Amino acid sequence: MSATQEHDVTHEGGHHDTPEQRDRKELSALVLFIAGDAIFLILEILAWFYLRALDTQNGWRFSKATPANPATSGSNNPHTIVHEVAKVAPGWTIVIAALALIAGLAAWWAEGNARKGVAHAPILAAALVVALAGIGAQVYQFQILPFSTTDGTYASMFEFFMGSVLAHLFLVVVVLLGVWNRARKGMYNEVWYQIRLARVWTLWVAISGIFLAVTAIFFA
Amino acid sequence: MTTTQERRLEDTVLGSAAGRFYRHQNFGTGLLGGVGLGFLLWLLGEYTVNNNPNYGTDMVVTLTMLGWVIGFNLGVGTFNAVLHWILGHDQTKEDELYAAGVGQGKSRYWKYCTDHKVVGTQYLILVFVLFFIGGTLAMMIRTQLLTPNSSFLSPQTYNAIVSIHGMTMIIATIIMVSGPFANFIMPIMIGAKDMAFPRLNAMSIWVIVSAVPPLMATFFVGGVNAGWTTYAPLSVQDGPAMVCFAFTIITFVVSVTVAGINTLITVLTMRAPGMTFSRMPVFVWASVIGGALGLYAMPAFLLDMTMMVSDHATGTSFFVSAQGGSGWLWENVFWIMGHPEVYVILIPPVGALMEVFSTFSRKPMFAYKMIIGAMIGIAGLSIMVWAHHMFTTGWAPDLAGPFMLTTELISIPTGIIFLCAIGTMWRGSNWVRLPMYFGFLFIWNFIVGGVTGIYLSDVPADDYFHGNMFVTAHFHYTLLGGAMIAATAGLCYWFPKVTGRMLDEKTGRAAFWLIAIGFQVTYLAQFYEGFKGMPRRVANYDPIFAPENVVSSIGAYVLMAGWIVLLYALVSSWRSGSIAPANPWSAKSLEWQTLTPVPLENFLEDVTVVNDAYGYGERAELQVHAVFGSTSDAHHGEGH
Amino acid sequence: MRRLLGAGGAVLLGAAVIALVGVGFSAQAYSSPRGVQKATSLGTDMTCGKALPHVTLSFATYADASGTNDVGQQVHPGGNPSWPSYGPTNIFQAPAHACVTMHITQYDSGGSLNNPVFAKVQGTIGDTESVVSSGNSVSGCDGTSPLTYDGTPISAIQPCDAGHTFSLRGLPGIAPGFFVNVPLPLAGNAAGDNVGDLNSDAHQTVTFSFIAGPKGTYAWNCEYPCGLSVAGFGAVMGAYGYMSGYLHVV
Amino acid sequence: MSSNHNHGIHHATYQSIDEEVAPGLHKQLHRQHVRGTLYVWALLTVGGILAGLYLTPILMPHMNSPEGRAAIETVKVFTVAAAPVAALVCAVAIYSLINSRHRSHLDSPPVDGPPLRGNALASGSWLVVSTLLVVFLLFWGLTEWASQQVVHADALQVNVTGQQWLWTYSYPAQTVILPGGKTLTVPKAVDATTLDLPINVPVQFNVTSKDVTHGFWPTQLGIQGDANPGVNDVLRTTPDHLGKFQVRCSQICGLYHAYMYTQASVIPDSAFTAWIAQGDAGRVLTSAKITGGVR
Repeated sequence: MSATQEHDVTHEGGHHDTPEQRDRKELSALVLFIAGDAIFLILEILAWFYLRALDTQNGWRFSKATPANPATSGSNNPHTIVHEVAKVAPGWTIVIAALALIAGLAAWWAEGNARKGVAHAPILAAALVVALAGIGAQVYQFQILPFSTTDGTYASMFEFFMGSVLAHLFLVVVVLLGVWNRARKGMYNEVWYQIRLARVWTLWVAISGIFLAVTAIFFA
Repeated sequence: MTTTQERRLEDTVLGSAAGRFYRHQNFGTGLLGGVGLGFLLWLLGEYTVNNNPNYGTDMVVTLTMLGWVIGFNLGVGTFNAVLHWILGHDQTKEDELYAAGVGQGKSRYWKYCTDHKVVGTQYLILVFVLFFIGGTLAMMIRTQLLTPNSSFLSPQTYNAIVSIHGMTMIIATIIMVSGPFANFIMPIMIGAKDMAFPRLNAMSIWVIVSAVPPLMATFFVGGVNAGWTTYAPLSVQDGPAMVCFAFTIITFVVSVTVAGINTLITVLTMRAPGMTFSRMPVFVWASVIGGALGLYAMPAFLLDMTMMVSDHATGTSFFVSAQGGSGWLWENVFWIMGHPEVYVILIPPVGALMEVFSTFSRKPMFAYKMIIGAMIGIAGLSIMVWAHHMFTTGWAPDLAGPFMLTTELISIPTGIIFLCAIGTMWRGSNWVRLPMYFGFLFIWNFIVGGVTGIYLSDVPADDYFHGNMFVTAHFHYTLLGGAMIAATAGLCYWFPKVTGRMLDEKTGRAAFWLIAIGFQVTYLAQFYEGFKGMPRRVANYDPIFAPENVVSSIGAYVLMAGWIVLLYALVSSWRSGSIAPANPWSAKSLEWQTLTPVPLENFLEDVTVVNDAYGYGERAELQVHAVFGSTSDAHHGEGH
Repeated sequence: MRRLLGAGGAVLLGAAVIALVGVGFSAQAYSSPRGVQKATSLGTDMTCGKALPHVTLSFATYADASGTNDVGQQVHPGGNPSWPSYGPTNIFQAPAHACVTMHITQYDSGGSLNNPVFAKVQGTIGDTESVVSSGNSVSGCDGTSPLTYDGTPISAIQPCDAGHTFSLRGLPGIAPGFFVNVPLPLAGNAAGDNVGDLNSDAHQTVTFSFIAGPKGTYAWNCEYPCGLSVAGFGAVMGAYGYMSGYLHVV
Repeated sequence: MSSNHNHGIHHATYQSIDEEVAPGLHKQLHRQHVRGTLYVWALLTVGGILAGLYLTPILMPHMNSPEGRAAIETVKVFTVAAAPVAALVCAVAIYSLINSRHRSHLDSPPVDGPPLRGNALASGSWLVVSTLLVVFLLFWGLTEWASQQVVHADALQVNVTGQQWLWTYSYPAQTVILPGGKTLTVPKAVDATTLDLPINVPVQFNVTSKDVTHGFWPTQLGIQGDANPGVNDVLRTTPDHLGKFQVRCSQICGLYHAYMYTQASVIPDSAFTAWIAQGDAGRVLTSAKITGGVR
C-alpha cells in the first residue's frame, strides 16, 4: 500500500455511523427480533390450543376423570388423578401484564421528555422499578399456583407461559437498567434513540404478556 | 498491511489501557469460564435438587449446561459490550480497534473479534471441525452396517452416534455457507465496510462454539436414542443426554437468530451507492433469503427444545400422552422448523454456486430475476409444507392432499434453479476449474435428489418409503450431494480470497473424483436398500440387505477418503500454496476488486456500483460493475 | 509425488483417527466386560420331547446392578446402584438346534406389566414354565398370600405379579417368528435391598426349556417396566446391558 | 493504486456481439448446439424411461395388496414423467462440458460467452411444462390416494399394539360379512405375536402404542402408520396375494428398534379360520410354521 492512501481506518468497522443511521439500523434489528419473538409467541399459543383440543387421555385438566374412571398418569407415577385440576384465577396474570404495560408507557414518557430535553432519568428509574415488581409478581404467582408441573398439560402450559413471561421481563429489566443508568449519567441529553428501543421492546413484552394472559384465562 | 499506518494503529492500541482483563480474553479463558461455572452449578445442583428420582439428574444436567454456556460466553467476552453499555462505559475507539483485531496477528482468531473477515474464517474452521466429527461418526455407522449382525457398536452406542451424526451435520450445513461466506464475502460483495453489528457477529460464532461441547457431552451421559429428529415421547424417555442435546439447540438458535438479523440489516442498510436490489449478486440475495427463513424457523426450534428441557427437568407433560401431552405437538413444531431449515441449508450454497456458474461460463446470470423469484418462492412455500414429514403419523389424514399440493408446487421454483444453471452454461466459454467440477456434480446429485423427492411427496408412495433407507438416501442426495457440494464449489471459488493462496488444483481434482464416485456408490446403494424395504436407523438388519450395505459402506469409505484428501489440499494450500492474485478468476463482483488479503474495512476507496456483476461478454460500458474513488471516472481502468 | 504421499498420509491419518474413536466406543459395546456365559451340556435327552442335545444356563435378576448394598457380589461393575440388572452377564451362548433349559432366579420385586400379553408363557416346551418360590412373603395382587409357586408347570402368571420378563426373539433373516416369552413373578425384596444372596433372600426360581434356532445372534430384553420415565422404559431400560442382551447360538 | 487492485478489467466481449444484441430464441439456440444437445437429451430420456418402466418392478419387492402395487406404479409413472426434464438438464450440462470453447484449464478464457440474460420464451415454456408436470403428478397422487380411502362396511378388525420392542396383535371376537356373502367368525379374542391375514378379506388395523411412537409398516401391504401412545390410528387394506413378509418398525423407538419386526403372512381364509378356532391356544404361530421355523 502506498503512503498516498488517504484511507481513514481509525474508526472501527461499521461504527462510524451517525446516530440517525444507528437508530435506523438498531430499530430495524429490534423489529426483526420482535418478529421472531412473535413467531415464538404464536406457536406457544397454538401449542396451548392444540393440547387443549386433543385432551389426550383426559389429560388437559383431568376434567372428565372420575373416581370410577380415573385418568391415568404415567405408569411410573404412582398417582392416578381423579379430580379436576383447578383453574387459575386471572388476578396475577393480569397484574403482571399491566405492570409490563406501565413500564413501557413510562419509558415512552421518558422518551418524550428526552426529546424535549427535560428530566427523564427518574421516569426510567420508575419504569425499572415497575418491571422489577413484575418479576416479583411473577415469582409470587409461581408459588401460589394450585397445581404443580406434573399435573397434566394445562398445568404444564400455564407454567410454561409464566416462564416465558419471566424470561421476557428479565430482558426488559436488563434493557431498562442500562437505559436508566446511561440516562442518569446524562448520556441521552442529545442522542436519545436508545430510550425508544427500550420503549418498543417493553411495550412488545406487555403486548405478548396480554396475549398469554388472555389465552390462559379465557381458554382454561 | 505492514505499513506505517498499521504500526501507528498498533501504537495507539497498545498505548491505551492494554492491561485490562477483557483485552486478554480468548478461547482459553472461555473454556476456563465455562468449565468453572459449569462445575459450580453442577455442585449446586448436586446439593440442592438431586433428590428427585425422576427429574433430579436432569435438573443437575440442566444447571451444568446452563453454567457451561453462560460461563464460556462470559469468559470469551460475549457479554462485555452489554455490561459496558449497562455501566455506561462505551468502548473507546482504541477498544473497538483492538476488538477488530488490529495488530494482534494470528491470535485474533482465538478472540472475540469483530472483524467480519476474522469471524468468517473462524466459522470456516468450525465448519471443518464439525464436518470432521460428523464424518467420523458416519464412518462408524457404515462400519456397524457392514454386516447384518455386527457387534462393532452396541445398539445404544449406535443410536447415540446416529443422532449426533445427524445433528452435527445439520448444524454444520446450516452454518457452512451463511457462516464463512455470508460473513467474509457477502459484506464485500455489497461494498460494505463490515457487517451492520460487528459485535453481534462475533457473538454468533462464539455462541455456536459454546453449543458444540454439550452436543458431544451426550455420549458421556447415556447418549441420545431418538435420532436427530428426537421424536417425543422417546426423547422424553431418554436420559439426561437429551437435556444436553436441547441445550445445544437452544444455544444454536440464539446464534442463528442473531446472525440472520445481522445479515438482513447489513444488506438492507449498508449497500454501496448504486448497489440497487436489482444489481445485487445472487449470492447476496441467497444469504438474505436464507437468513430471513432462519429467523422464521428458529423460534419453533426454540419452543420445542425448551419444552423438552421442561419435560425433562420439571416433569411437565407436553409430550407425554398419559398426562395429556402429545408427540404430535413435537412433530408439528419440529417440522414447522424443520422444513424451512432444509432451505436455510440449501439456498445460500445455491446462491454461491450461481456465482460460480456465471464466472466460469463467462456469461451473465441467465434469468436473474427468475432465480431471485424462485428462491423467494421456495422460501415462501417451504413454510407451508411441514406436514409432508407426517403423512404416516396418523395426524390429520385429511390434510394429506393439501400438503401433497404445496410439496409438489415447490418443485416448480426448484426447477427454475436448474433452468438458470443450464441457461447460464449454455454456449458459455466454460472454464472448467475445480469449482466448476463441483458445480456439475451438484447438478447431477440435485436432479437425483429432486426426482426421488417427488416420489416421497406422493402419499401412496410415501406409505412405502417413509422411515426407510430411501429417505436417508434422498436427503443425503439433496443436502450432502446438493447443498454441501455446492458449498464446496463456493469454498474452492472463494478460497484464494479468504486465504490469499491458490488452492492446489491437482490434489483437489483427485479429491473430487473420490467424492463424486464414492458418493454415488454410497447412496445409490442406499436407494436400493430403501426400494427393498430396509428401515432407517437400525443397528442390525435382515441379511437379505447385506450385499447393498457392503457396497454402501465401501462407497462411504471412498467418499470420506475424498473429503480427507480435499481437506489435505485445503490445509496444505492454505499453509504453503502459491500466492493468489487479487482476482484469479477475472470475476466481476466486488470481493474480487479489492486487495488480497482484504484490508480492514475492505476497500481503500469509496465504491460506486454502476452495473450488475454479470457483464460478461457485454459492451464495454456494461462490463464495469463498480468504480472506485470519489468521482466515478477518476480511477476507471486504473491498474492496467 | 510428494503431494500424493501427503494425500495418502492424510487418508491414513484420518483412518487411524476413525479407527481409534471406533475402538473407544466399541469398548463399551457388545463385548460385555462381564463375559459370555456358555451353556453347560447335560448330554442328549428327551426334555424337549425328542432326542436332542440338552444344555442348561443359569442366571438371575438383581434389584441392584452395582451390588453396593449386597453381600459383595457385583453383577454390573460400575453400574448405577438404583438400577436392576440381569446377572452375572447379559450375553449367553448355546448350540444351534439344541434343547436349552434356563433357570432364572428372580430376586427383584415388581408390579404390573404394561401389556398383559407378556404374562403368558410363549414359545417354550408346552408353552409353560415352572416356578419354585423360596422365602417369599409378599402377597400376590389377587390376594394370594404369600405369592408362592410349587413347581407345577404354569402357562401364565397374573399380569400384576410380574417381576421381570425374559423375552427372546430371533433376528430377521435368521429365525423369523422365533419368540420365547417367560414372565418372572416378583419376589419379596424391595429395590435396593440386599439381594443376590442365594441363602437368605426371597426369590423365585423359574425353569423352562425351548429349542434353540439356527446359528445366529438372538436378542432378548425385559418387558416389565422397570425403568423410569415414559412407560417405565427410560433409564435402565434404555441402557444396553442391564435388562437387555444377546443369546449367541453357535 | 496498487497493481493488484485490478477493478474495472475489461474482458474481451463476445466475438459476434452485434448478432446477439437483440437475440431471438432461434439465434440463441444455434442449430449445431441444439442438434448436439438433442442427441444427448434423447439418449438420456430413453434411458430414464426404460429404467423407470423396467427397473422399478425389479428393485421393489412383490406386493400383496393394491396399495403396495400403487407405490410401485407411482415410482414408475413419476420416473417416466420426470425423465425428459431431468434429461434436458443433464444434456445441456454435458453438452456445455463437451463443447466447452475453452480448452486450457490454466488461464481464464480469452473470450467471454454470449451475454444471454434470459429469454421469455425459454423461461415461459419451462414454467408451463413444469407446472403441467406438477399438476399431472398431483392429479395422479390424489387419485391414487382417494382410491385408497374406500371404507369397507365390514372389515376384519386387528388391534395392533406397538411397545418397546415388540408388536403384539389381537383379533377381537367378531363376525365379518365378506363381500361374497360368506362370513368369517372370530369366536373368541385371540392374542398373537405374529400377523396372519386371510386373503381377500378387508382388514382394518387399529394401531396404538403402549409407550413411545412406533412405525407400523407391514412392508408388502403398501400401508404405513405410526403407533402413537393414547391414540388409535386406523389403517385399511385388502391383501389379495398369498405370501410372507415382515412387519418392520419404521420409527426409531429406542434400544432395540432394529429388532422390532414381526413375521407376517397372507394365508387362505380356511387356514385362517382353522388357526383362529384354536383360540388362545392357537398362539402356535402360523407364520413360524410356514417358514419351517423353530417350533
